[in-house]
Parts: sequence; C-alpha cells; structure tokens
Amino acid sequence: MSPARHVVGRSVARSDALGHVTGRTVFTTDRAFPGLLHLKVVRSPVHHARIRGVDLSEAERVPGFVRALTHADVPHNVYTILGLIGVEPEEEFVLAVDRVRYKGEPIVAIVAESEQAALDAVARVKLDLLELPAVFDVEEALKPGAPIVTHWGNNTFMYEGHPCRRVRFGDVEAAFAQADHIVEGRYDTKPIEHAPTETTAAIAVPEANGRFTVYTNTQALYFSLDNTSIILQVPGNQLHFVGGTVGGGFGGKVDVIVEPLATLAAMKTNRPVKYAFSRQEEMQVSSTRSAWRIYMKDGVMADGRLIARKVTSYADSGAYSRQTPYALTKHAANAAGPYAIPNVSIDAYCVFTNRQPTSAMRGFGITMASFALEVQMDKIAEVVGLDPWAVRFINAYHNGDMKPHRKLVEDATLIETMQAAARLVGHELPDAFRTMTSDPRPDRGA
Amino acid sequence: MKVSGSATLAAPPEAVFAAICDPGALLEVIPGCQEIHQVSADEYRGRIAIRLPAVVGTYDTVVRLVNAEAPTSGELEGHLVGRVGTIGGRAVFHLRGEDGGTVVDYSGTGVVGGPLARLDSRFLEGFARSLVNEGLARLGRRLQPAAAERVAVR
Amino acid sequence: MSVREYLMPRSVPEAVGLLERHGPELLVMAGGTVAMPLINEGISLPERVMSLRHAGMDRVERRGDVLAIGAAATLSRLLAQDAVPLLSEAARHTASWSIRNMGTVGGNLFTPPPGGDVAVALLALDARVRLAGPRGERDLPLADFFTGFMTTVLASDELLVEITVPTAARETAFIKYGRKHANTPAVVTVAMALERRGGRVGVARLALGAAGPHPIRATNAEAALTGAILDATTIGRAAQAAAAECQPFTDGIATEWYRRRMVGVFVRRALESL
Amino acid sequence: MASTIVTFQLGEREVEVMVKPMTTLQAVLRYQLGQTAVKEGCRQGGCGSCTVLVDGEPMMSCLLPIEEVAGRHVDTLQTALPADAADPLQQAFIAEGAFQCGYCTPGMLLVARALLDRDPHPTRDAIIDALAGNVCRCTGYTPIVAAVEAAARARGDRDERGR
Repeated sequence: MSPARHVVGRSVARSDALGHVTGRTVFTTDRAFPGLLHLKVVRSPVHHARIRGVDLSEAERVPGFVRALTHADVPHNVYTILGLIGVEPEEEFVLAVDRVRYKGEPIVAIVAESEQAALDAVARVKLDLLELPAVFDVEEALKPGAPIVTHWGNNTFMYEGHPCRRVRFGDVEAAFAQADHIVEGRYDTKPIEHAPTETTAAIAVPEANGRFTVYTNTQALYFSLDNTSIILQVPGNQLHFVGGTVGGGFGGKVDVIVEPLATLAAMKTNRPVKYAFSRQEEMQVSSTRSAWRIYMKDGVMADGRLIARKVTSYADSGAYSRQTPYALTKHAANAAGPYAIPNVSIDAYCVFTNRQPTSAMRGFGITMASFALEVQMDKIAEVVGLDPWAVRFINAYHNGDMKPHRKLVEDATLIETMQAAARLVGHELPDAFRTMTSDPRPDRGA
Repeated sequence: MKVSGSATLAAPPEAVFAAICDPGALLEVIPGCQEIHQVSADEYRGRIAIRLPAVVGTYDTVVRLVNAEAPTSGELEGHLVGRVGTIGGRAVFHLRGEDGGTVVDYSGTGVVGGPLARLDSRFLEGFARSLVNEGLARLGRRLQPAAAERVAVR
Repeated sequence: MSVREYLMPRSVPEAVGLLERHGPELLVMAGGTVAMPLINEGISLPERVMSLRHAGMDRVERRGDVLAIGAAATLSRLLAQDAVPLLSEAARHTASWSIRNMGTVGGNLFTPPPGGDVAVALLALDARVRLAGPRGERDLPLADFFTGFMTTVLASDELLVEITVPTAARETAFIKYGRKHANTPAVVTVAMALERRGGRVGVARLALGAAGPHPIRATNAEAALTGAILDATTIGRAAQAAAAECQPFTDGIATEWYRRRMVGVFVRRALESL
Repeated sequence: MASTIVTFQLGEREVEVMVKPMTTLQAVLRYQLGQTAVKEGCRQGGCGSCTVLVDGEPMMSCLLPIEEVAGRHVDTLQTALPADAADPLQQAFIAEGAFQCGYCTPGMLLVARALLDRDPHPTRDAIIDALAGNVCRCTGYTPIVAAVEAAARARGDRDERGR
C-alpha cells in the first residue's frame, strides 16, 4: 500500500471541504435556469375528508399562473416506492383523487411564473371537503368502529394474510409458567422529523433532445429515477437524474415526493420547473420516523437468564405505507435483541392513522426496539438483583446461536463491544465476563 | 378548531339575548366588525377585519341564528370568507340567570380553510377565544356600563 | 396578490396617516421577525406593508427618570443600554444575535406566548406604553395593554410608538427557562422587581411569561411578598401562589402541568437569587 | 405592480437591483447576484443558513425586505472570506471537520467572523451564545465551537508574531 493511502489514525480533510468553507458547493436549488417556473401544492387543511369539489377558477386568474396539475394529469397516479422492492399494495396517490387521509396531503399542484404567484394561486383554490372522523392513535385505530384509513378495509398492513409481522420461536407461554420472574414494560416513542437544514427539492429541466434533466437532493438517486419513470410512464432513458451534495437527509430524502411532480410539470409546460419544500412542508408533510408503542413481557430465571420474551409492537405508519411496513419486518427480526432467548413470540403491527406518513430514518424499526429492550434489561437486572452488565453478558448471543427468526448468528460482537466499553469507562468486570468471547458455546457444538 | 368558555355579564338573560339578536349591538361588540346588517329574521351579513400579528384581512361574514330558544339558548352558524382563508363553524350558547346577571356558556367548532389553516391551530383557537371573550366583555359593558368592572371573563 | 407597495414612513405622524389611509388591511411591520416568516410561507398575503424602521421610533434613551424605548428599537439596542439592567438581561435571553439585530422591543409585545420574553421584564418594571392614532396619543400601563391571546387594546388605527420604564433602582431577577441554551421559546419566564424597606418587602412586582394568554402579573404572589420579610417561608408562599394563579398552556415545548410546576420552581429560584 | 430599484454595497462593489416590492435580500442575493453561499434553510429566521452581515452585524437575509438595505453594506461568505479558503477561520473549519453536509457552514462562518471581529478571544460560552441562532443537524456543534476556538487561537498567534 502506498504511503499516500495511509489514512487510518490520521485526520483527513473531506473532499468537499473547500467548497463548504467558501460557499462554492452547489446544492440543488443553487442552480439557476432561464424561464424557471415554480410549483407549489394545495394541501388538505384537515386530517381526513372526502373531496367533493375543487374550484380553480379564481386561482387561474392570478397574474403569473401557468397551469394546474390534478390527479387526472398524472399517468400512473400512485407512488411505487414499495413496489420497487416487491411489496404491495401501492396505495398513496401522487395527487389526491376523492379523499384525503392526512393534514397536508397534496390535492392540486400549481405552476406559476414566480413563487409568489404560485403561493397566491394556491391561496385561491377553493376546496369543497366533507370532513370525516379521524384517528390518531395506533390502538384506537385497531378497535372495532374506528375510522378506516386504508382502501382495503382495516387499518393494518397485511403480511402474507396476517395483520402483523410475526415471529414464533419455542413456546413462550410454557416458559412464562416456569419463569422465576415476569418483567413487563410499555414503551412509547414520538414521531421524529429529520429536519434537514436544506429542504427537499428538485428542478426538472426539459432538454433539446427530448430528455429531462432532473436535479434533486434525493438520497436515493435511482430509486427516484425508477419511481418517476413509472409514475410518468416514460422510459427511464428519457430521464437524466443529477444528484450530488445533499444538505442533510438522515433517511428523510428517500421518499420520492418532489421529483415526479416537478418532471410532470416540466413535461406539460416545456419549461424548467422547481418544486422545493418550504420549511413548514418539510416539518409537517415530509415523512417522519414513526411513533411506536411497544409492549414487552419477559420471563426471567433467578440467575438472570432470559427464557422467554413476548413482544407486541405497533408502529404508526401515518396515512400511508411509504417504507414503514419494511420497518416492521426489520423490527420483528431485532426485537429480541442481541440476546439468546430460547422462547420468543413477536407480533409487530404496521398501523395506519390520519397522521403524517412515516418512513425511513436512521435504523428505523430497530432503534425503537433497542430502546425498549435495553430498558427491559435494566429492569430485569433490578428484579433479579444483578449488575446490569452481568445480565447482558449472561444473555449475550454467541456465534452459532439461532436467532428467533431462524438466522444463525455469524458475526456476534456484543461481548467484545461491552468489554471495550467497560475498559473505556473504567468499569471492572469479573474474570468470567472479561475473558468471555463470542465464540460458539461448547455445549452447542455441531 | 374548537373554542369554548364561559362569561358572566351584569344584565338579565332577556337583555343579553336581545343584544345577541340586535345588529346594532353586534357591530359594537364584535371586535373588528366594520359593518353588519340583518338580511332576514335570523340572518346577518357583515364585514369583519381581523389583525392577527402579521396576518391581516377582512372577511365577508354571514351569521345565522338557528335553534333559538329565547332567552336561554341558541346556536350560531357562521361563515367567514377572506383573502387568507375561510372559517366556517357553529357555536352553541346557553344563558342562565345568576344573581341578577347572566352566565353565558359557549362552545363552538370551526373548520378553517386556505392559508390560514396552515397556522398552528393553537394560535387560531387562542385568538378566537380572545375575540369571543373580548366581545362578551364589551357586551357586558354595553348592557351595564356602571357595572363594567363586574364582568368576569374566564 | 403579491405585495404592491412597501411603505417606509419617516415620522410617527406620517405612519399614523398611512395607517388611517390604508385601513386595517395594512400590515404594520417593525423588525419583520414575526411577519416575514408568514409572508415567505404564503400564509400572510398582504397587499401593502408599512415598515416602522425609519419612522424615528428606534432610539433607546434616558429621559429624566425614565428610560424611553422606541417601539422600533432593536433588541440589540436594549441589550446594549445599562440604565435598566433587567432589560439587558431579558434581551440577552431573547432569540439569537441575528434576530436581536432585527427584532424590536415593540414587536416583542405582539409576540404570542411562549415568545415575548422582554415583555415579561417590562411588565415587572411597571412599564408604560404610548399609543398614537388619528385622535392623538394615549399613555397607559403595560399591564392594561394586553387583553387576551394575541389581542391588545390597540385600536385598528393606532400604533405603539414608545415604551417607558422608570430607571429607579430595584432589586431584580430574570430567569428564562427554555429547552435549549439559547434561541428557544420559554417553558416559563420569570421577571421580578422588588423594593425592600427596613428589611421588609415594600413593593413587589412579579411577572410571568408562557404562563397565560399574554405576559401576566402574579398578583397573589406579589401580595404574599408585600410587607413580609423575604425568608424561606415567604418565598415558599409566593412560589406556591404564583403556581396556583398562573394560567399555563400545553404546546410543543411543554405541558400545562409541567409549566405550572416550573413557575413554582423558578419563582422560588428568582426570589432566592435576590 | 411597479418594481422597485435599490442600490447597496455588496462587498467591494456597488450594486443596483430592480425587483418587485418587498423581495427578500436573500432572494436578491441568491437569484440575481450569484451569492448562492446565502442558503435557504427555512425562510423563517430560524436556521441561520442565510446569515449575511449588514454594516458588519449578522442578520437573517430571509427576513429583510430589499428596501431595508438601500445604501447599506452587505457581506456574504463569498465577499467576506477568501475564495481560496486562506482565512484561519476557514482553515480551522476544515481542520476540525466542522461540517458534514455543509449547508449551515456559510452562516456559521459569517457569525464566527463577526464575533471574532468584535472579540478576538471569546470565551467558549460567548462562542456558543453567538452561534445559537445557527442550526446544524449533522455535527452536534462540538467541532464548530472547537473550530472557532482554534481560529481565535490562530489569530492570537499571528498577533503575537506581528508584535
């Protein structure tokens, strides 16, 4: 290896550092185009309503108004984010048809000569809405008689015919009967907005060769291209997506919300079109991390061994799926934690409510499980009267263990990580834990 | 949008009820009311100027008194249309005499449309409650000028 | 309709005249820290906007035994003055450097809770406000200025032009408790000004922010202090009274329950700091 | 609707712009004068990414109608600090890794510059107070504060050498 490649242990300036400290880094909306049009969206002012009418007549008279886009203008009017990874059903409309399911859901897009003209026209669109009862709590949404958010008749995502993602391993009820202690907990978390400093934005530019160049700050360039291609029903080779520096994403810029409409507007007007979220849109309309409610019940022996764990989790997907059904699958695979528990039962529900849709954010599905299960570990330590470190070493999984969702543990590092952490914080570990390794357990040899 | 509250006015229920049905009185007691006229037995049209901090506008207003049970209760149905949005709603009020005065209990719900709907609902509800309370305080002063300080608004 | 006209009157009478001419649809703006965000978002859609920055109302000066603060004086100017230390302290804990360079003292009186920290300090200092309109001027105590949440006694054709504060020295304390170190809405704000005579509290002023529909005086707590010796018992009684009489609310910053308890805690700490 | 003409000083040069009434300084700088170092994080005065210096004082350009800067001196990152990043402040930001996405960096640098111009050796608390109006979602602020401290030290060293 050449000396120039030796970077481990050294500070290396980022490749984009010079641009950042001189203001020369080009972000999506820093680009200027002659004749640029601005797109703004008319959004639902209520959480749940039937759309009885949309009156554009006054908006059309605003000086600078160019055109409006409604659901009828969108060739394939459904987001296909999950479809791209083979998950059905597709249910979120690009522009609402006859119903809105969350406050802020897009109904009409307005394209105008200036941003102010677009805002003025948006203010003049008259909506005739019949407000419907709304539901905002995951368990309320599952009760009989709750307002139904989805088009398929209940408020959960269906996993192969089941209303939840399930894991069954051993026999939890039998194990609870044998356990010395039962430790239970309920854990609630709130939605979290990624709040990137740069808001979500795209500029679509028609080119002379009939293609469209789309400048976007998406975190998932080809995801965005594929989605746009399907929604607009144009071959992917007509779209040239240009990404680059993203002004903060954290998972919040993978949802493909602005590119399809910006590109459609550019196609309809044959002019460059910019669709950038305002800060309010970024906070209230872009996806957040889901709110979660997690119930855990653990069966524990007096020596600290966890022999059973039952988890019932509800993730609030908001009004639409986006990537949250996938979060529940990840959650179900991780809710037992990095611990070897012989009996596990997990029911993980992806629940629809009339809240802002939720989606990806840094370890979504797993971080909330970790929060709940690590608090459980501390509670267990308290109940059995052991050091919290001890409870974790005693239950830590080893290579060769079988995880509840039937994957063999292959690269366990929990024990070694805890040993390193103990050294860093100056915590003395007993010899048994200090010398423990993640190697396969001798009693579980081939 | 939901607003409810209660106020005590220093006048008997009959006088309070009559004032609520009197356009002249309403012009004086609705904060920001620029004009109001009666178009039928139970319908009023007018113009109200609202100055929220930084959000200004005048609203063409239609108010109907429905289910009136003088002098104990009534229901107001209203619609305001302005440049920065629309507000449509209903409010129920109950009057009961107490120590020569009147206790007014009110509760209303409204649907806000247009740009105004993008304001935090806490601001709109708080502001609406302020306006109703101020209006009732003014009504109290109008009905019983000498006892203005007895008006207690909760 | 986009903004047609941005008016920049050069004097108070000119500003009053413009307001009278254009009526209640004229958006009056001082530092722009409240109005501009709403205009940028397309929530406020004014046709005409009047700036108060050039109308000769931006000075902070001593006038006899009062500090006269122009309604359009920036919060940075308030921070820089030293005639009334409590006001510098309040300004220091309001917003951020850039916003203090723009936001005004007058504008702060129109900022709804949990904003409006300077107004809380002004209330504790027995400030008065001067209003100008086509019928002339009037001067009233700040305590009588607020009528409700985002409502004041200001008539639709009047402008707030000046705030005056006595410069007489009092024992003062200001605590803003927020979720962040700086630039944050208040969980609660406490401002107080006391005078002690012969070991007993003579005059007590205790104002609270984010504890009512507008900055409020905790008059029961003031009564508990007046005439008493400022010992642990008195302090406890005043803190309890303030917590009982305040009218806090729930928002994204804190719950009503939490705010009420924090009023008690911070009134106690403010009194203990004297 | 009549346009309005405003003249002001941008860095070293005098500029004249013709825009609709009440266009923000931010929009004028970004879309007419090529000052894209002025960012657009919130347009509510809440993030500080659009910070400019007006007569040396930091302000949020998203909250300033263009009419308000007539005859005044405006600096952006592009006019206030060198394009080759030779300023110790820029060097300190690079050395400390005081950014990830970079969107807040122009605002942070301008506030830091205004602070160091007033107070060449600020305390850590003074630095935190000065930067409190500027939001960063990536770094957790620690390296930014460290960079300003380092820049102040570097400046001090230079002052020493100059004597």
